[in-house]
Amino acid sequence: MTTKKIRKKDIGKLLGIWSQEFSVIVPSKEEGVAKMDRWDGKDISFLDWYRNTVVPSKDNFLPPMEKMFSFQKNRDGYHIEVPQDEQKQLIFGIRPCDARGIAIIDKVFTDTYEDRYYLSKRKNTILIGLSCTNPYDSCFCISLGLKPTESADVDLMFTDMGDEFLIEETADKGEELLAAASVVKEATKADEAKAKTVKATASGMVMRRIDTKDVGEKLQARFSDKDYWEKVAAKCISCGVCTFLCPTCFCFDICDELVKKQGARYRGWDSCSFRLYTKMPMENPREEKWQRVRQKVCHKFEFYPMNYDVIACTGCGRCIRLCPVNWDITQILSRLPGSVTSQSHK
Amino acid sequence: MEQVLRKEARKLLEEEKVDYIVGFAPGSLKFSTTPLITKEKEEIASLVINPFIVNNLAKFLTEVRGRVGIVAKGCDSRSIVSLIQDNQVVKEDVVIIGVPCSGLIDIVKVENLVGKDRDEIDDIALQGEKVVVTAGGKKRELPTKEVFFEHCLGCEFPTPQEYDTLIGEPVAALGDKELSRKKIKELQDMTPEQRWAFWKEQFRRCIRCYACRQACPACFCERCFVEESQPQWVSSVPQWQDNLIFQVIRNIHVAGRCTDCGECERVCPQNIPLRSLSKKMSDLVEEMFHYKAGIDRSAPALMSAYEHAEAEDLIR
Amino acid sequence: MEHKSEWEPRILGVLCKWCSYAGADLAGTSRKKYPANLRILKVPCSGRVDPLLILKCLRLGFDGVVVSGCHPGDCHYQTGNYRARRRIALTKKFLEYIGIPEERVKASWVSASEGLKFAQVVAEVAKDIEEVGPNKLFARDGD
Amino acid sequence: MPITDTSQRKKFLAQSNVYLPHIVVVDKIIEETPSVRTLHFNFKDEKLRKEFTFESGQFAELSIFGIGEATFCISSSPTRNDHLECAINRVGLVTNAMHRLSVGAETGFRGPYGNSFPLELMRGKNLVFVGGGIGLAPLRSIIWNVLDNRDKYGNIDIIYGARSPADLCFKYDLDSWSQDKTVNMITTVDKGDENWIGREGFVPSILEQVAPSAKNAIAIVCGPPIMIRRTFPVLQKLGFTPEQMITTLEKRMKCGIGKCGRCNIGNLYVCRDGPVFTYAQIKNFISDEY
Repeated sequence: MTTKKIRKKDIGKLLGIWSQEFSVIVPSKEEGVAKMDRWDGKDISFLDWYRNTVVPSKDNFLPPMEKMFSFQKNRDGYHIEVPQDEQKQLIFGIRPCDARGIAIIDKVFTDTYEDRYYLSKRKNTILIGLSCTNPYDSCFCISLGLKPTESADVDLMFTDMGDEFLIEETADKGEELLAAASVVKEATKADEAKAKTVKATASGMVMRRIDTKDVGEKLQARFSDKDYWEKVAAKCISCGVCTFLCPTCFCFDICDELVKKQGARYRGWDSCSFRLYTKMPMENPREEKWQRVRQKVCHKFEFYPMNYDVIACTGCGRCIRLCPVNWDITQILSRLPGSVTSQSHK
Repeated sequence: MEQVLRKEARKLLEEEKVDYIVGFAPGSLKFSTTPLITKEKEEIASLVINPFIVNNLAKFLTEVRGRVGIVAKGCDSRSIVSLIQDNQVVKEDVVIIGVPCSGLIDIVKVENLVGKDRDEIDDIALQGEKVVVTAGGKKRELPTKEVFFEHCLGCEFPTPQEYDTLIGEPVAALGDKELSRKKIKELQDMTPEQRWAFWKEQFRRCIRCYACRQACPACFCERCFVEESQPQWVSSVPQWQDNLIFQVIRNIHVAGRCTDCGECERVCPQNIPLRSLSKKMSDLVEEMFHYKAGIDRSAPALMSAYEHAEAEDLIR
Repeated sequence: MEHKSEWEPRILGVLCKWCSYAGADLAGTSRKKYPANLRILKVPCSGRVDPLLILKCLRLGFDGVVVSGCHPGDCHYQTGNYRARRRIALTKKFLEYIGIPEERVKASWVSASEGLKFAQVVAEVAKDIEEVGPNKLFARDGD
Repeated sequence: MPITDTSQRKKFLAQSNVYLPHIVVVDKIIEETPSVRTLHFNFKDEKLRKEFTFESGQFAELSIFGIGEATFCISSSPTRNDHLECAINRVGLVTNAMHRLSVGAETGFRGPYGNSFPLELMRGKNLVFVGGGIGLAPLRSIIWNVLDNRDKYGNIDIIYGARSPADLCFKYDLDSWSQDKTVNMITTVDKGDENWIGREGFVPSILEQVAPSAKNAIAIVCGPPIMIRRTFPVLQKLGFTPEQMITTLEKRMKCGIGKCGRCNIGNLYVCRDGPVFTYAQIKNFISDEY
């Protein structure tokens, strides 16, 4: 793997070069909410304040709402039109946990049937990672085999070394991206060593842990223990925060709309926390709150690994940080009989 | 205070006056608390009272089966009364452990003022009218008016009006109505077009996670109108038009029930200023019908009553 | 305004079947003139009118909604219109605060014998709505 | 348990976009019960009309444009493929709209999705079909499939029940199966009316009375969840092993292709891994989540 470097103040220039080919997306703030948004062509102040976004970058591929097609009825019947979506985009600053989240949901959207809406955006997007050098106290990525500086799921990885970034070219695409940029220099051995220290420090800052060993088996053993799940679910208020803001949650709903003879089919995020999610006219298999909480936990830590060999959690900590009632997955898992968990927080 | 509370809660469980205690325990994040819903006497020791007891626990009354001893701040106690008025909760099943509350600290305001996130702050201490924040080795004193939630600033009933036991002494209201309605005032000074544009932009950001509805004790419907499919009033995907209708109707539904606990706005992950809707609604209710939510549990609910002469100027 | 020439306001009248609906009928049979673009929704009582209905109709593109029921004291179900009054008055005020011009949502009391009043109310509503123009509140804008 | 070749499943996708429906035209409507009607329909596109194939047990997403999509099993048999049939129980938004359709109406169709009944496994075996209410719809497809190749299978028992005589679906099929000497057809209702001369009683108890032998047999069960839950213990009592019991499940679905998330039972998705399952596959979850 080759490494390069760039001065922090030149980031704007690099983004400028990329904007010629891509729609460049960077961390930004709207009404105090950190999100990934179209770069305005100037502002790189996010380098100072950015830790992570509220909504993970999955929304660039699976937006909260998207039009699947529009339809119209003419004299000779229905006609369907699919919106074209071929814009090339480049996301700068995605954190390793969110990049891993995308890699995890890729599996669903390519399984058996390709999901064109997701994959067309996915294939047209370059992911440029930014090492997480100031993880939150709610982060536990280390437990999921991920480092806050992991470069496996991005095309280029940037690591903050103070006045400069070290750039790792992790994919062929990455190399091409830097070819034309004169602001990018070769990194030295000393730079690499410096970055290594930064990375080690970052990993050391992730304090929270979960015990993932045999977690699937442990959950399976608990599956029918209603008392256990009722206790676990007691304070949950069944909102969609933890699922909507989870980098590995992908559930969606499909809904038609017809206003003034203009019809369209949309899809939008859905959540297993909602009672309606599984409701059928005569029956609801997950009517009770504890059943829905169980589904959420088991899906991530038991079922998803059974289907796709990976735990559907990246330890980003959003579900802890943003939960209205501070429902904490790390506490839940640590209470599973047989779990060893060291937590260092208040 | 906490000791008195724990003793009281333990007694309620031991004397089998209640099946559950609903209160606050320390959260797993700095400067946070989490609802504690328990039958276990051993867990009573973790009950806390501090300026971070943000949740409106009345929410849990409609779902916990059995008699409940519930820790209630001023706004929570009003929500409980409102639930009793609506026949959602039976008074005999509830023991209200009143906790006078002189205001809660909005951690987001602190974060913005000191330029650090919650986990980067070392200490936050409430000292009289000041909040002392220690971060990065530096101490900063902030007036409570700058760090309390806006709904706390304008709170009229910081001490529960309805309680079975009161922990500690009643406290005085901050009563800064103006500061508490700053955003509403700004909106009212706009033209209707500007206001519409404002809300349209706000609801464009809504992702319909329903945290606002789920956190709200006044939202106790078994099935919310947004979940109706025949007819389907609003789309299930977050189009701004439907997001806006959802929120407007939600506010009309909780009119006369909203006690300005501010939870809807606090829990919104997209920072939509929802209290500027709910507070305006309670102001309208008071102005037009001289009604305050959750004050008198024997009074009929706002929408199930009427006066012969009211709002006559609005309808020809 | 330019749009006035080709555009005529589309209005929904939500009418109580005991009074205002009959009033509308009377207006028709006695050939009182009122705007033709009024669609009528008959309801059993003004007390049945859900604010959601008003918003949904605006969402679907109606330029205005007028709710009409029996005069206070005359409700077929004794108190339905008193309850309606609370709800509709509050809704009107709240919608105004959101930024929906008050011209778009109107309420009136029209008895079965007030054909003329009905025609006047609708004409006034139509005139007010013409002032504020077509309802583009919920229009899709490239979302 | 053989699952349909997945490449086969992808064959009829519209322009490589799984979510785009084909247009089908309703050409006949049969009112089965006060709340159930069967739509006979065919593709508007000539080519699809000729080439479309599916297997018994598979399902499709039908849509009414502007209202939405819902999941239906294909209730006709692939051995009689001049048109497709779906039985529609009027329960929700989409199904109500489907009950307002008339002949000639256009609707959307995506599919076929899911796996199918294991014909290979069933060959040469005695077959016991247990159905309740509209649960006969998927069974009907496989029953006709089997009857059209009668010599490949052993004894056939069909035990079918509904709440009342008026709720019996596919009465024309029930008649023709009763008249078929190679089929043991048993019809029951929970509660009969004054004209009812047949059996009365819940399906599981009638099954216990009829007591088909488990030897060299396969039982295929479909009906309301409560019936399915109560039928399995009876079959076990009769000596059926979990591998010999097959069911087809219904869950709320949106995508039909294993993405939208809601139809899982444990790690299995009813749309992707089913809807046909052996009891062995789902027995760990069935009492809890189904």
